[in-house]
Amino acid sequence: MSSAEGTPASAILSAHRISKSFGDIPVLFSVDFDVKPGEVHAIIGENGAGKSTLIKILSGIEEPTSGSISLDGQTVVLPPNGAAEALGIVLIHQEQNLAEHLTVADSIFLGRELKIFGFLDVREMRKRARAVMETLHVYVDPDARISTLSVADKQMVEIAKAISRDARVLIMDEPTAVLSVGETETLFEQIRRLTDRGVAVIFISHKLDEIMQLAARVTVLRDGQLIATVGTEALTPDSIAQMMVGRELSNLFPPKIEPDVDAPVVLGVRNLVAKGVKDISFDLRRGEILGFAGLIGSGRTAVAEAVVGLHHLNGGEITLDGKPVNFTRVAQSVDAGLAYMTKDRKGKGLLLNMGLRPNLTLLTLQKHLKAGFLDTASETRALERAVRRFDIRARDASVAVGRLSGGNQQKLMLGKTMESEPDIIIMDEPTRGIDVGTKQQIYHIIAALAAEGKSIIVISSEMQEVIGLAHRVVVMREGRLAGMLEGAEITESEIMRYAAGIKQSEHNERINA
Amino acid sequence: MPDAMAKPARAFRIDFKTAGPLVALALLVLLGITLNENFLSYNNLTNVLARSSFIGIIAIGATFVITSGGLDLSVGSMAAVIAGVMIMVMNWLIPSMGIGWGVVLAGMLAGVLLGGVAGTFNGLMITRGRIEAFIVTLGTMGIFRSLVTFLANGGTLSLNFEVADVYRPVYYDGLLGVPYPIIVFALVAIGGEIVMRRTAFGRHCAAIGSNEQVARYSSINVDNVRLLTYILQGTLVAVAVLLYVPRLGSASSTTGVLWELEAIAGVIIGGTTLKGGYGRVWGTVVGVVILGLIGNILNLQSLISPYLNGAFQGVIIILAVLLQRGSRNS
Amino acid sequence: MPDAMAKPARAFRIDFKTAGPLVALALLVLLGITLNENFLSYNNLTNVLARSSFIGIIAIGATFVITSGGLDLSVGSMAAVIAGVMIMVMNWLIPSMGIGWGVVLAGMLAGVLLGGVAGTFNGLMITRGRIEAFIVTLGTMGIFRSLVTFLANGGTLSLNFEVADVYRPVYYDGLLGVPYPIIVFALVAIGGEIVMRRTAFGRHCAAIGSNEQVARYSSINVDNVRLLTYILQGTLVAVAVLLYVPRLGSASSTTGVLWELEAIAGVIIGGTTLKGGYGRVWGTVVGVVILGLIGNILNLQSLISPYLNGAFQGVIIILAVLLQRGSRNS
Amino acid sequence: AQDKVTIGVSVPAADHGWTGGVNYFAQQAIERLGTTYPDVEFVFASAPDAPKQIADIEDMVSTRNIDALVILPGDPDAMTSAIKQVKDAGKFVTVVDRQLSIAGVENLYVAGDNPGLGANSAAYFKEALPEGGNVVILRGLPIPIDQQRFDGFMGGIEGTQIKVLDDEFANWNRDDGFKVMQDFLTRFPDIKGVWAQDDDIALGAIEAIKQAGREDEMFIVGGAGMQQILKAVEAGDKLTPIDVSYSPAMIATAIELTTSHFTGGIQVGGRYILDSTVITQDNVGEYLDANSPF
Ligand SMILES: Nc1ncnc2c1ncn2[C@@H]1O[C@H](COP(=O)(O)OP(=O)(O)OP(=O)(O)O)[C@@H](O)[C@H]1O
Ligand SMILES: Nc1ncnc2c1ncn2[C@@H]1O[C@H](COP(=O)(O)OP(=O)(O)OP(=O)(O)O)[C@@H](O)[C@H]1O
Ligand SMILES: [Mg+2]
Ligand SMILES: [Mg+2]
Repeated sequence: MSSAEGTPASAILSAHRISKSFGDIPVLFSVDFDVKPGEVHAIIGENGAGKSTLIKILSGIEEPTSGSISLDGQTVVLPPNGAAEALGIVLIHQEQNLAEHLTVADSIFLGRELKIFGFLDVREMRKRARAVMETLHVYVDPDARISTLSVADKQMVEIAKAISRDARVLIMDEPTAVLSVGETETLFEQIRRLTDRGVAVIFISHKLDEIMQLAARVTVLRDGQLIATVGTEALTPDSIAQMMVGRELSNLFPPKIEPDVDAPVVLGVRNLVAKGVKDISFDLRRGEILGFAGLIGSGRTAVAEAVVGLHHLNGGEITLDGKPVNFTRVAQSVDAGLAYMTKDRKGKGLLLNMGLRPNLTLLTLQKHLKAGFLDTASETRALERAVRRFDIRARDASVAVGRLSGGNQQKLMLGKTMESEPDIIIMDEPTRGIDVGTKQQIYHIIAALAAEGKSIIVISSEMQEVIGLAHRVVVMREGRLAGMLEGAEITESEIMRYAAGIKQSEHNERINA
Repeated sequence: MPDAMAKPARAFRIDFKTAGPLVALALLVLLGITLNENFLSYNNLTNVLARSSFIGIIAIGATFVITSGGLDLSVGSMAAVIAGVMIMVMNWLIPSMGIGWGVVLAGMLAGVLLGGVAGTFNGLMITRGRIEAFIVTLGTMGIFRSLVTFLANGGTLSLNFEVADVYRPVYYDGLLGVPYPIIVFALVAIGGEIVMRRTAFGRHCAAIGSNEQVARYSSINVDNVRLLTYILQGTLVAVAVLLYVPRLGSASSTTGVLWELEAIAGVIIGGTTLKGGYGRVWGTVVGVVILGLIGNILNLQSLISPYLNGAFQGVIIILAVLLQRGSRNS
Repeated sequence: MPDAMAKPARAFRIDFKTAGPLVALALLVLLGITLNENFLSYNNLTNVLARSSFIGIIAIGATFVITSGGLDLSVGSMAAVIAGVMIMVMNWLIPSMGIGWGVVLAGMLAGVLLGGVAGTFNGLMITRGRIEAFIVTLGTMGIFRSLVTFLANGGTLSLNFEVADVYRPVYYDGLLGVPYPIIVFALVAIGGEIVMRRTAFGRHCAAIGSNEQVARYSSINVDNVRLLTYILQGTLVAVAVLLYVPRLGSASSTTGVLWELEAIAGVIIGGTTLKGGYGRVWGTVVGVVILGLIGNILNLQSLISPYLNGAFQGVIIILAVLLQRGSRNS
Repeated sequence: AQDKVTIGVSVPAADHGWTGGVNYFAQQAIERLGTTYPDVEFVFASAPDAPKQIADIEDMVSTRNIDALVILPGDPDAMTSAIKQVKDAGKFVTVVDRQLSIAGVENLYVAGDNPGLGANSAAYFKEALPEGGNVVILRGLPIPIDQQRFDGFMGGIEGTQIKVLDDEFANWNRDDGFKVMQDFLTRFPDIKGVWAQDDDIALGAIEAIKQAGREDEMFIVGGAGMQQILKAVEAGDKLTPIDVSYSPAMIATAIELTTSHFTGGIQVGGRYILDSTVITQDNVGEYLDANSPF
């Protein structure tokens, strides 16, 4: 069934009949895999298929239960805890792995600091950190603390950290999940530069077009089984999707049902000023899906967080169903029927040390009280519903959420937000790390919600998502509204033009007037 | 194959973590039995439990504070100042109210109020003032301790003898042969366990201790929940003092010294995480009883030089926790 | 544009956080000057600094332990046991080596070795035994304390007076008018600051304290770094004791009681995060000096009842940290 | 001799009943003498441990310009050299209660008699238990004073039929006195006498004995002359037949003597040993003081 046709002689790193179980749960079954110098080899598969587990094994982070790894044709036992970096195997984890207290430069050189006479060469590290970041077109201060960066900037730091190492094999687990088109493009440039130098790259992504664009070969995993390893030229996104999900995937996006022309404005934002937001105005109508596009750091998250009361407003006005509101706590906005789903699932979304149930109901515990006490049975029912609705795959409900696959964490977070049954939902990167099959489901859920009369804001760096889902699109740039697109205007090039500041819009003034 | 191999290990680990403190407790009881035949006597056991009740009740409060990522170093001094004020209030009310339960109840009320106020003060400094809990409660620890020394003029505040006679039964008597302190301890423990497991407040404490940001984004009013844990702690300190005062009828600058350390130790031995995010009240109860038994066992034997009591205590504490870690490495 | 807006706010916050302890220190000095004209005298200042040096040196070790997410409660007891053993070693060597520097140096060596061993023991229990640092060091706190009581047979271990005369200058003399304890304190502080800021070890401590997993994945040997922090702590306790013994010439079961609290307080007042991830040695020095000055200032006046010293201390500690938080909420 | 005299008074912090008494009596004396002699200024400090106490006296010398120091050293061995420095700086030094580790440092020594406290208590045990019997001992903290008292007691009962079942530390603290006594009562069915070494401990132990209902089986001897115990002695309580004085008021005596060195024009010096007297129902009147917090 497997067709690993790579010639082992030329492979740098290869895996033979790798199996892995966590406790009594098998996750990988006898998987073969290899990567050659100068090649990009992509791994795709549904959430929980075992992609992250496989590459953790390939980088020594996890030990295989059985099977072997060879490096340069030599069978090796990889050292644990990232020590395989010394062998040239560098991994970018799916979940961001940065120490929040450290600075950007500290993080990039962590574990292999530059020294002169035994002391840290701080200046040189800062210089090189800035240089690597510049090759990625990211201009953050090397002395900025990680805790002050946006999620996307953190991801770029991770990438900078990885490409600045002397990698022979560079493994990237969904590096583009929170990146927008521009950043992704820069990343790809760097990857091509590395492969030209003979670096082998293993690349995981749920964005099939990226795979088509970048990879020479693709390995498909399903439920821990190796389905196939094939050359990209023989594939189309549809055929990959079919291999992954095991069924035909037509119509990723449901048809758009336009909201009534006279649908009332449920959320109105006028001249909002807050941390990261300079001045923005927009309306959201009942039954509408409003897309938010923009480059990373353009302030989309900041707008959402200000609206729901996570940040203090420095100016402007927000109306809900025409009535002015000023939320100072999230609880108030949730009570008013407005829910926000963060994109930072690890830092702000989920309690990684707790099980599925407490995570799902954390936002809505009030609903599960019986005579003032928590009704576990009711929570369990809620979990069962959410598992069915969002196809959450977990070994059992008691497993710590931190051990779920990335996509399943994301689905759980979706479930958590939807538990509050909001009328207005702001979703920040709703399909971050979610496989195409489930993505389709989620898009249908979103469309169905809109059809029911709910209103949805989708903040997304995935252009296709915004284009495929939204009735109207707000493009942000540097904390301001750069453009407002509607109907046929919603195209990739148009969005890019506004996002990059090539085109300015009068919409802002128009709305303000 | 992997399944068959993995299963027992997992079951083993979970059992161990949960049962760890219980195993340590059982071993201590066995040791006690071998050392002295009176160890299991009704009198000895009620003695140990009754005198563990102060620390126990305080430690249950500390379980909430620690679970939500906080710390309260001031509980010992707070206990002293509450005891002192209670005694002063009762002595002062005698002329107007006469000897009797009225005075005692008034004193109790004053104690509980003061505990709530002291806890509120700690909580507000921490949540509104945004100062580290360690610093705030280190500060109030000094402040409360000074206060009681000042009130007692460096000596001892003694409860009027006749009122003390009225109040005494609260420590020494009981229901159906179970001393009141044990009953109160048990009630607080059961209540605490229910609040921790079965209320939104308990869930919120764990959430905040686990990740404050996530809690905030999940519409939890982080500051209020935090504040509440400190108020609860203060109130429970007061409850402990209500049982403490009738025992000896006095308070001085030495009352409650190092209780904070003992309470925190009980909490941690019981399996609650010092950095927050996970807490269990029943574990705390076991932890506190373990600490109480260590002292009791030391007094029941003559083998260990009393100079080495502290060493024995230290070794047992480490061992008790080691048992919980038993299979971590495997 | 965004930078222009963001910058002033950020710069402001950082300034406050950095300068906080310094501002508190300056205010205390002002208070001292107004209270007593001798406050700024050379004698008074060297007195205060010299006696802050024990806690200071220990606190510098604690800065590393806390930065990497650990805690060491045993330092006070460890100091007592090191002092006791040093004294015993020196007394015991007199018959064979005679009175002189030889004996003193041998005693010092023994002290430093013991400090290293004690630190290693703590570190191994924590890293290899996987027991919470709080529990391990609470345990060893009791063990060390008992040990010194046992060695002293419940009394005091006193250094032979003639040897003490040889050793005394180590505390009371100095170079160019600066007492040795201050010199050693300064050297340890400068060394500590460099290690923290300018070596991989310091960086790794912060990384581990901030996120152990990340550190591990960055191929940092987390256990070894942790272990090293405890060894460093033990060694620095020994260094502090080398200066302590010539001052007091004796050790007993009360030596070093509550030093751990004072050291931790100094560290936190200095701006290091109790939960780890960020530490600064110079801050610790300021924090310890603040604590030293509080005691000194209390002695400069007769207004505050000595019973309220602790309250004054508590208030100042809270205020010192409040200053750092100044603009957090804005 | 001088126009203005400053006397420093340094005592251990009020960390148990007896030191609490010391603090109280010191401040009483300072207040009284301060009004009597306007030319004498007092500087008072109390310290929880030896380094702090040394710091206090250093500060007194360098910032308060004291002429004399009255000190009750918490840990005399640790403080000897620091006190010697004060003496070397030309100050008049009065040491209270605890002997320094080298002789001749102090100008004046005012002391209680720790071994005597143990020996006097032992004498009473011999008298009360002529046929011998089982006793238990509740000690203070493991520090030298405790050892001196303990040795004094053990020496006193040597050669008698009195059998010490066990001794444990009760840390000069009521709560620990209560706990330790509870456990002794659990452990030993036959106890004739309890020596508690300190009245704070005794008060805790008494509650435990009463709780066990065994107050008729035994008697308890404390020490230091705490008012609450003295009242019981006065009332003829069988449980507390006597007490042994070890009055914290000795600090007041020392302050008075030191002050009179400067104001009375008389040279004061030498050793004043205040006996540890046995306080019985007959002489208890001399020791009762309604105002004392101790
Ligand atoms: N440390 C762990 N303990 C227990 N189970 C684990 C652990 N890590 C992963 N798993 C389980 O292994 C399975 C595969 O997870 P993995 O993270 O490899 O999936 P993935 O293919 O990367 O999915 P995604 O696309 O969602 O990231 C999942 O069911 C997950 O719950
Ligand atoms: N906690 C913070 N502290 C300081 N600056 C912040 C913080 N959060 C966001 N910012 C800044 O505010 C601006 C807007 O960030 P935000 O994350 O809202 O952008 P975004 O467009 O939502 O990003 P993305 O495209 O990644 O979703 C950025 O310049 C960012 O660096
Ligand atoms: Mg994954
Ligand atoms: Mg014994």
